Amino acid sequence: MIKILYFGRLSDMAGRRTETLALPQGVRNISALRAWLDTAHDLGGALDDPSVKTMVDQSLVHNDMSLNGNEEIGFLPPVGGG
Amino acid sequence: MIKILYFGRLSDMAGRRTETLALPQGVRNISALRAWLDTAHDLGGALDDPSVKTMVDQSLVHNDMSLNGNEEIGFLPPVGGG
Amino acid sequence: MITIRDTPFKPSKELEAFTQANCDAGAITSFLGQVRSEAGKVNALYLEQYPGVTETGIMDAVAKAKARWTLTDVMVIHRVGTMDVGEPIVLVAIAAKHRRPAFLACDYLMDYLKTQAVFWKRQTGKDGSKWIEPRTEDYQDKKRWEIR
Amino acid sequence: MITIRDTPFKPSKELEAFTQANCDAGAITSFLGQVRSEAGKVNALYLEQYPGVTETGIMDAVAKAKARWTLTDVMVIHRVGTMDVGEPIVLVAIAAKHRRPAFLACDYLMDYLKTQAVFWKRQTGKDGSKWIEPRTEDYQDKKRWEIR
Repeated sequence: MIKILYFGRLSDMAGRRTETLALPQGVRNISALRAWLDTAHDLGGALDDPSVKTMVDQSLVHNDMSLNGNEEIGFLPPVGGG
Repeated sequence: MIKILYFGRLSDMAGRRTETLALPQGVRNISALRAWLDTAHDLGGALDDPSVKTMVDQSLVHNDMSLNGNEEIGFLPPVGGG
Repeated sequence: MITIRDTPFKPSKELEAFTQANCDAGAITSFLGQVRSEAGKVNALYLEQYPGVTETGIMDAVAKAKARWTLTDVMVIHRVGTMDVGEPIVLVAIAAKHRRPAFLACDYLMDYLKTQAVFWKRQTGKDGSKWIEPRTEDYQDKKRWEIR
Repeated sequence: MITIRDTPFKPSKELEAFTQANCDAGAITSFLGQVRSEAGKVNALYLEQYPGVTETGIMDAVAKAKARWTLTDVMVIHRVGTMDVGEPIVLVAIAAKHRRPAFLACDYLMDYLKTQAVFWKRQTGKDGSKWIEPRTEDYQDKKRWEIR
């Protein structure tokens, strides 16, 4: 199963902070998963915004990447604490 | 009466931190007082060292200055706290 | 020591323990960030972390600071969850032999925490709730540390 | 608030009061200087002031910092007299809306205190007693603030 984590404003948009799903049919990589989630939750392209970073198993991925269906995927809008 | 204050290493050299005296005969200004005190306490010119600052009534004096015999005179080696 | 916690902490207590553990350090700098009311406009601040990722990132920044300056000890305490106005958000303390590295490392870590640490902030006030992202100045401050 | 005192103080207690008085400040920086043992070479530090002159000088430096940066509050506590190893010598705390002025003002005041404040320091250790004057680095640090 794939575990998806939405952070910051993305959790408001997706209406959830986390979800677990099987890799949807025909979805084999990050870019396809982003597109699939965007449609499923009506995100208006928010996951493809250049300010949103993607982590696979807690590591940043900058390019596309194939998925085996057992990853933890995090979508991170601009960060900042303090 | 003149009140003299020796700070830092100058108090060790003069053997005192403070002294009160009448203006010695013939001494009418700071430079003459410095010379007089240097001889009196055997300071080897320490009060004339360029690193030593002189305060008259708690204000720095950079040049010579005449005295009326009722001042507070401080001799300050290089300062620094913290 | 790096702590990310979802309950309030008392900066004076934490600093006292840090100071006692580093009583021979000579110089101790600290930064405390508190929730500002913005003239009554803010009621609360909510901070979210990515558990694991956030802490690893801070550990990394602390290691970089220790590589760059000679430091005796570093403490970072960061709140997550909901905080009221006036509550501490972050406390960074640096112990070093001299004051220059202690100031620089504290400043550096705060710039990291403001712009790169993996936190998201939501501010709640009389105008409702909104996510807030770093200010342009924060990114400029961070750039000062880049080695050219 | 500027305090010159000849008895020990507890930095955590002073910082707590300062923080409480400035709970809406957003950013609070602090610097604490403690007597270092220098690997057992130092037993005690003695600090002398010029009563009146020393305090006026610090007040002046605080006024300059307030003119230069937007600060909410400033606290300076400086010990005089004899201090043992590990005892606090100086505590400077700055409260401001944002962190940059808070860091800069704290740094600036420490440079003033190290090189220009009217104090004299005598260190006592196993090699006897000697007056110590600012290091070359201290004067260089101070120069950073001169407006060219």
